[in-house]
Amino acid sequence: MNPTLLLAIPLLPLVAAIVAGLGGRLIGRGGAHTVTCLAVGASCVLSVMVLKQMWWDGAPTYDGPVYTWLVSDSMHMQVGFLIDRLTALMITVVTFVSLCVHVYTIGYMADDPGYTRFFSYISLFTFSMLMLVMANNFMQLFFGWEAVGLVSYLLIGFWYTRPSAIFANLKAFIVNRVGDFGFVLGIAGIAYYTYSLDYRDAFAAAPHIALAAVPLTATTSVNALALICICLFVGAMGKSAQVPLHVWLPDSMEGPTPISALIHAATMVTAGIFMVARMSPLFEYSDSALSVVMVVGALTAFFMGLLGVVNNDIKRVIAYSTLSQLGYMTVALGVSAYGAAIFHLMTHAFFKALLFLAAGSVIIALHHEQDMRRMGGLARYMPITTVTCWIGALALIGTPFFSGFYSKDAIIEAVGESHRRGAGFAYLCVLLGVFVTALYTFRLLFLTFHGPERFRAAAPHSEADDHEGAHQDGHDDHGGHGGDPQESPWVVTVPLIALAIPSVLIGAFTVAPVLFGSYFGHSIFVLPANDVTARVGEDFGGALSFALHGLLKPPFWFAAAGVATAWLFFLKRPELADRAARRFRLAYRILCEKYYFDWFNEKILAALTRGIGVGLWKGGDQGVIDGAMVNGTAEGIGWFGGVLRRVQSGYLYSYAFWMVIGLAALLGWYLTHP
Amino acid sequence: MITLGQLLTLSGIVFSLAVAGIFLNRKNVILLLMCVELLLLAANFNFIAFSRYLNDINGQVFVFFILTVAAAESAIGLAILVVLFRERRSINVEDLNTLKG
Amino acid sequence: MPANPMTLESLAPAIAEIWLIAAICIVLLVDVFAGERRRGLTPTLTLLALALGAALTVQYGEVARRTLLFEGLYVADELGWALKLAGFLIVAVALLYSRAYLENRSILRGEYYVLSLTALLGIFVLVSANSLLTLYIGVELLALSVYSMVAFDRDSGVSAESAMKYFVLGALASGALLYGMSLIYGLTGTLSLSEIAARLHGPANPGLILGLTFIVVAVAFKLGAVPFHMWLPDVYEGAPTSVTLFIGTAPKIAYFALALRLLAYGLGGLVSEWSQMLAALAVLTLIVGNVVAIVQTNLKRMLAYSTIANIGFIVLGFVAGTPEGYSAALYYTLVYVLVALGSFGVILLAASKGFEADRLDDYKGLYQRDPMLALAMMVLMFSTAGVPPFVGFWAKLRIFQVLWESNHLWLVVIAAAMSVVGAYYYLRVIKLMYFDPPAQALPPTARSTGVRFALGLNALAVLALGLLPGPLLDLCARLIHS
Amino acid sequence: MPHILSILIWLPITAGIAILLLGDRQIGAGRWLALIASLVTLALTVPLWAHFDTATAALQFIEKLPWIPRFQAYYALGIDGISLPLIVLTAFMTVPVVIAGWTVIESRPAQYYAAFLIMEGLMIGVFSASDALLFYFFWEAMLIPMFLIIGIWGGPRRVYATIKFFLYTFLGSVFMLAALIYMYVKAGDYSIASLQALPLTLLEQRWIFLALMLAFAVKVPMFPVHTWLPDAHVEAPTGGSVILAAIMLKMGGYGFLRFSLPIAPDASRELDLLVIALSLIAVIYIGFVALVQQDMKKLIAYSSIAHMGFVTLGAFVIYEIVAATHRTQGAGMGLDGAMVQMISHGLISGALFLCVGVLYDRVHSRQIADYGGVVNTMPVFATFMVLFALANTGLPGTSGFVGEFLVIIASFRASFWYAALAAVTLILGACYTLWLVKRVVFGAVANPKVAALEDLNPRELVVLGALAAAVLLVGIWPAPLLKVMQPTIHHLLTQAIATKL
Repeated sequence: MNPTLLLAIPLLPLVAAIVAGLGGRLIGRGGAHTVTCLAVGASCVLSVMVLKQMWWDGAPTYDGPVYTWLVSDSMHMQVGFLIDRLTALMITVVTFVSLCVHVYTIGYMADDPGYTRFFSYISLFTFSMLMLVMANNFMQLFFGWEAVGLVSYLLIGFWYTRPSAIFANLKAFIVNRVGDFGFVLGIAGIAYYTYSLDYRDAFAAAPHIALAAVPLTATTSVNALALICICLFVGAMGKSAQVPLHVWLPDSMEGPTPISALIHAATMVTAGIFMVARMSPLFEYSDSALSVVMVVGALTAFFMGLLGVVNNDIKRVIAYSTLSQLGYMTVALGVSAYGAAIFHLMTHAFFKALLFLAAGSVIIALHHEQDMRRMGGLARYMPITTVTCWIGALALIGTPFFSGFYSKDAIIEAVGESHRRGAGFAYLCVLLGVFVTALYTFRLLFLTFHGPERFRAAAPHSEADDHEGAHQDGHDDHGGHGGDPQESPWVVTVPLIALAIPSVLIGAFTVAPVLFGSYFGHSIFVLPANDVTARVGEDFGGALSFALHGLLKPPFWFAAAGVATAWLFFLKRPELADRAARRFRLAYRILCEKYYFDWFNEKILAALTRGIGVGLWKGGDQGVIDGAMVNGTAEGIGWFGGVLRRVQSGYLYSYAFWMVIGLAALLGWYLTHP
Repeated sequence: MITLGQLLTLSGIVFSLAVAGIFLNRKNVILLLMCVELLLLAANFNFIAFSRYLNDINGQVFVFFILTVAAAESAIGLAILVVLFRERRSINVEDLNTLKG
Repeated sequence: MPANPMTLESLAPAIAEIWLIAAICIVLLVDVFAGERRRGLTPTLTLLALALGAALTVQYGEVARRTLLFEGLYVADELGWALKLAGFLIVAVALLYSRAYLENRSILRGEYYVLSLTALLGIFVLVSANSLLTLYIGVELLALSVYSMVAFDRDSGVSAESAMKYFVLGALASGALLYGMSLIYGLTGTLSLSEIAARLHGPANPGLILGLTFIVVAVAFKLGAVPFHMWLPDVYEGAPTSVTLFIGTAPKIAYFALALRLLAYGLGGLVSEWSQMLAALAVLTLIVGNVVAIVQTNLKRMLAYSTIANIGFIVLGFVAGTPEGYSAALYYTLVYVLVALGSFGVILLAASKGFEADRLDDYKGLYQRDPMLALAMMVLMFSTAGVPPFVGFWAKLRIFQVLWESNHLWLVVIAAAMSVVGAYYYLRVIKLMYFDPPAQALPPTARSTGVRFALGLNALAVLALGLLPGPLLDLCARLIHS
Repeated sequence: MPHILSILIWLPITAGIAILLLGDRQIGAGRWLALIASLVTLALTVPLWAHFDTATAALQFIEKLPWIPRFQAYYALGIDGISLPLIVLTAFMTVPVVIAGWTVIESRPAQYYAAFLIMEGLMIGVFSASDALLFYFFWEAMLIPMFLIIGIWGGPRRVYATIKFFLYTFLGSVFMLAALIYMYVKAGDYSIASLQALPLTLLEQRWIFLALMLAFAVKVPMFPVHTWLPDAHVEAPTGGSVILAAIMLKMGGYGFLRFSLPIAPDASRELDLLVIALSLIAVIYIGFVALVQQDMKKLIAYSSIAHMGFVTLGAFVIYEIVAATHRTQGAGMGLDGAMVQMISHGLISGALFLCVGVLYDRVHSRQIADYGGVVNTMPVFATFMVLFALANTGLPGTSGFVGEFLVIIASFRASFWYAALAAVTLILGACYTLWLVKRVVFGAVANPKVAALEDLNPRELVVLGALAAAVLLVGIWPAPLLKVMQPTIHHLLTQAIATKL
């Protein structure tokens, strides 16, 4: 495979980003979006070529350095690429979604003053994400890891005058840093045991590491590989927003919608999933680590889904659905069904991006209204959006024949097959999760596109998470208010359609090779004992029959039940919903408060940190060190000086007296100590 | 026959008296000058005693020098005293305490 | 000792003293006859005399090797020769600095110069004394002249007071000196230092210790070591600044010589005893000097305490009890004198008619008023604080070195700590001059170009000797070993 | 090229004196002279780097003239892989300082420039002296200009700050001097090489180590002798803060590498836990303290302390690595990390202080509360500020990442907990730096003063641009930097883990 070609894939967006970023003033808006779109388009084409080469032409895995980053104490740290089928798939997804978002942005951000800046950011993001997935070593992985975090920080805070936005981006970065804290430790662990940062050496060494132990205290110690894997997974928890590090993702919806679609649904948040899959040769050797992964994923999948049911902000609902879907992927990783996870990652990328862009299109139509209680009945005005959104929804809830079905069903079955510690619990979670998913998804559909038209009514300002910023700042305000909502321009709808198609089909077409076939080959490593996917695949008879079977399996009925409930509560008899909310007041409250995570972080954790800071500063630095030690000494000496000074009384006889004292002292000493 | 020891003891006593006089006296500067003379006297006493005891004339020569210096010294002392009195209208030791600390 | 016949050639080594006596008489007479009309005459004449004296000393005074004169009462060696030259120079500079000040105080009288010359004579006698008798004469000659210089300003009460204190305490000290000398004389049977050195052997008996203690006390007093220092701050503050300058500089050389000749040379046999005594005194001196200096508000008094602190270092040099130590002490003394000349010179220049410029606050914002003066003062202060690239640093370094060589760990630690404490009040002076705005309107500083030039040279020397300390260090070592 | 080191030292000093003589009247000429002098000095470091032989650990560009024959002290210069980068850094950082003061220094500008140029010369002297006495000579002399800079051009509490700074450092240095003299007395000369070769008993090493450590710890500064730094930084003028943070602090680290480790290896091994503990305290304790600062400069000052913690950690973790793994493999990484961290911190903290200076020149306040929404009026500035802030949080791709990454990897070899505690800086660093950014840069325009701000002028743009380039270069391609240090670090490592007993 041609290295320069590979190099071009990430570098094109980078160059575009720099051009649009630094030269934005020169080339203007048109120039900015042309440059970036072309660049990303080109690297998308290239990625597809790479995918084709890997898949059909069966090109060998490419693993080579680009340049030596540094050599320290004979440890070589290089920047390099590892291109295998996993990577090929990822870069294709990334560049494709990114391209759609670029195009979509042209319309969405049409009259935003930060237009060129925005394009520069998203291209930069594409670059970072590509560096992340193409890395062949941990250093570069970490670079991409942090770089995407940086861009998401910049993009969440894109409308930097909104207090909520700059709060959200700070939160996002710091929470991610908590993850990176673990991640960097994991990397250090790898470096310790292999004295190299290349995947190759790390994977080769995995079985040996699994035998080593890291002493934690004088007496206790833990399995080295488990420790390393869990550390790495902590990083993944941060990026892929797993409980309890999920808190940043809902707030990240402060960013412009394209970002929510690109970064916080399709690509960046899946970095963690990708990373774990990429590290499968490591994780495979540590059951305990995988159990942790699985349980965390299961918790996220179910409980984050529930939050979607009570939230009224259309984007946040989708965000919670993203959380829960990420949970599904994580569970899959936990049961060694890496393929299924990546497969779901891919399908999810399409339909979730679709849903976000659809939501965005709604939001534009309603002049940046995001509260679903002020929507409804939009189906009449924006058909394309409605249809595409329906497609996305159906895919999301895993309706047979839709792409989402294949990936999700595979995961559920894989969990069912697994015997790893905690698998039972995980199975329960994912199963109930299906119901919840259907519930909130169709709640969203019904509230937004069907039922009475509530968007003309004056906005009731009551909800807690109803952020003010959206209305205050005028600079992303599209057209005048009032009048019927209209379908969005083609730059918006085209990407919707472009995403809708794969949302329907991609699953059916790729399930056979990607999931049960040999697509991933060696790029994903599963110990035979753990190979649940294979067991699921035993009775696999092609996509069609798989889907038909799906109709008979519990997940489908759970989903159907969810849809029915949604229909009953939110379309047929909305008052039931309120009554339920009143009936289960406590539960409802907890859900509205998002399990009090934010409350804990802001009221307890942040306050505590600040308290410690002030304590150490005032008490430690100013009190003890400066006050007592430094200035204390100075004052002590001054005081002493004052005392000695008084001895110099000015009286002749006292002077003489002191002389005599001195004389006597010397005499006394020397005559008594001969 | 008076022994060296007795002579030295005497001079010691005189010396101590002089020193005591200097830091016990809180009244009059003149007394201080006297004490100084006494001090020198004690030293002279030693020198003479030793010179006699060692049969070495240098000691006594030294005494002559001391006497001369003592004269000069008291002259200067009195001069300073006069200046002091002109300024302060007092030769009270207690009043010599504007410079301190 | 063999009574060598006294010839003119044999008197050559004493040329400095002889010339000085002659000069004193001349100046005295001239001053009497010049009277009030030709006030400028005496100072010029004195400076001339000093220059000529220096020239003669260089020409004839140098001796190839250590030679005794006057029945062994007087020793001529390279050390004495060098110190005398230094004496000429220092006194000349001091008088040069003082002139404007004396004029402003209308005490520019011939006696002043005569007295300074007699004091110098006393210094010379001390420097080349080889007998207890000569030592005593030198001490008194110097002391008596200085007493009267302190009281020189007849219209100032504080001067008189300080003079009286100095006089009485000084008398007490010389009494102790004599008493100690008498005991040493009695127990060794000789007045000649060389003889004493020769006869002091074996274990020291209590009598010797007794005498030694008295002598140490006297020396300590002259140097101004705690607790025998108390005259020093009062005198420095009370005396006219020009006198403070004088007693702050030239006599230090003499007292260094006193300590060297009497303790290190004459009583060298008792080194273990007196070095212990000096160690105790040195510690006290360092602590008291530095700590009390911090709380002073009067610059002259602060410098007095800083002098005490520096004396502490000089004494530490003797504590080492080795030739290295003595040369370190000598180096320190010379460096100290150089810096003291400069710093009191600055005060003299800052002062003017009816304005003593001796309060620290008088130096607020000196930089705005007179950059050159402020710069010079800063250099001198940093030097005494012992900060490179100024010469004061090497002086301290040298002392540390000899202390290490003689394994005095704790003295090093204390000295180090105290030099940090000391740095504080030197910095405070710089802070006043550079960081504070000028206080109320103060009279302008003296504009006498010549003096400023001299002061500039003085400060420059502090820097130059700091950058290239080698030569002076070697000189000191050579002098001690001669 | 002969005498290049001497030229590097004395050229700026001479220029400074010349400016002093020109005086405030011809300050126009003085300014240009200062700029040219600093640029020439910087240019001279290019051949220095080019002709530097990266194959050997031996001293290079050696100069040796007799200085004080009595003490066997020589005017001896020579550099190796750990002095070279620091010298280049010094020359590089002085230029921005000169430019930064261009218009904002009204009072006594001549002395201002003179002070900085003289200081540059002295600092280069510190890094290139191969004779301990000469080293100390420069080391102490440097206090004088800094003392004046803070005291004359500083803020309201400048007197307290500058005297505190002087006495703190003086206290440390005096004991270092005592230690040096002690070793001189034993070794017979002051050349660093012979001090390093001097055999010492464990007891001697302990005392010497502590004496040296006092001096270096104050400079670094390490907890608990760090409290002079925030005051000094807050009060110092921008240029002063830059030099202080960018170079003076490095002297502490340099001292540890040049003196402590090779001279007292056994004591270092024995007392390494002390240093490591203090370093980790610096990272965490100071991180918390930085979080709650209200004054931008103070915040950056505290973050400097935290970052310098990595230097000492990296330098001393080597002993724990050897103890834990019984191999030296990976220990060099700690030293590498320490060195890179020094360079990168020099660039980043300098840049951040310059950023604060840019704001201060316009608003005359350093209080975070007086700002907010700066990005609205100063987009270009905001870009730089955010970049340097992110570099300060150790973002990969910036220089800030390299050192911390290496040190963390190295300390993991010693103990999981060292690495874990050190890595806390990822979180705390992000917290205090980005919170600062949030409050100052982002948000709606907070007050009329901010609304009236105008963006960077070309001068500031050049300065910050150059620094940004450097930060990114070191971050993206640190290989050359490490290549220069490699042999020296290796040699140092062998010295440090060898025993003198």
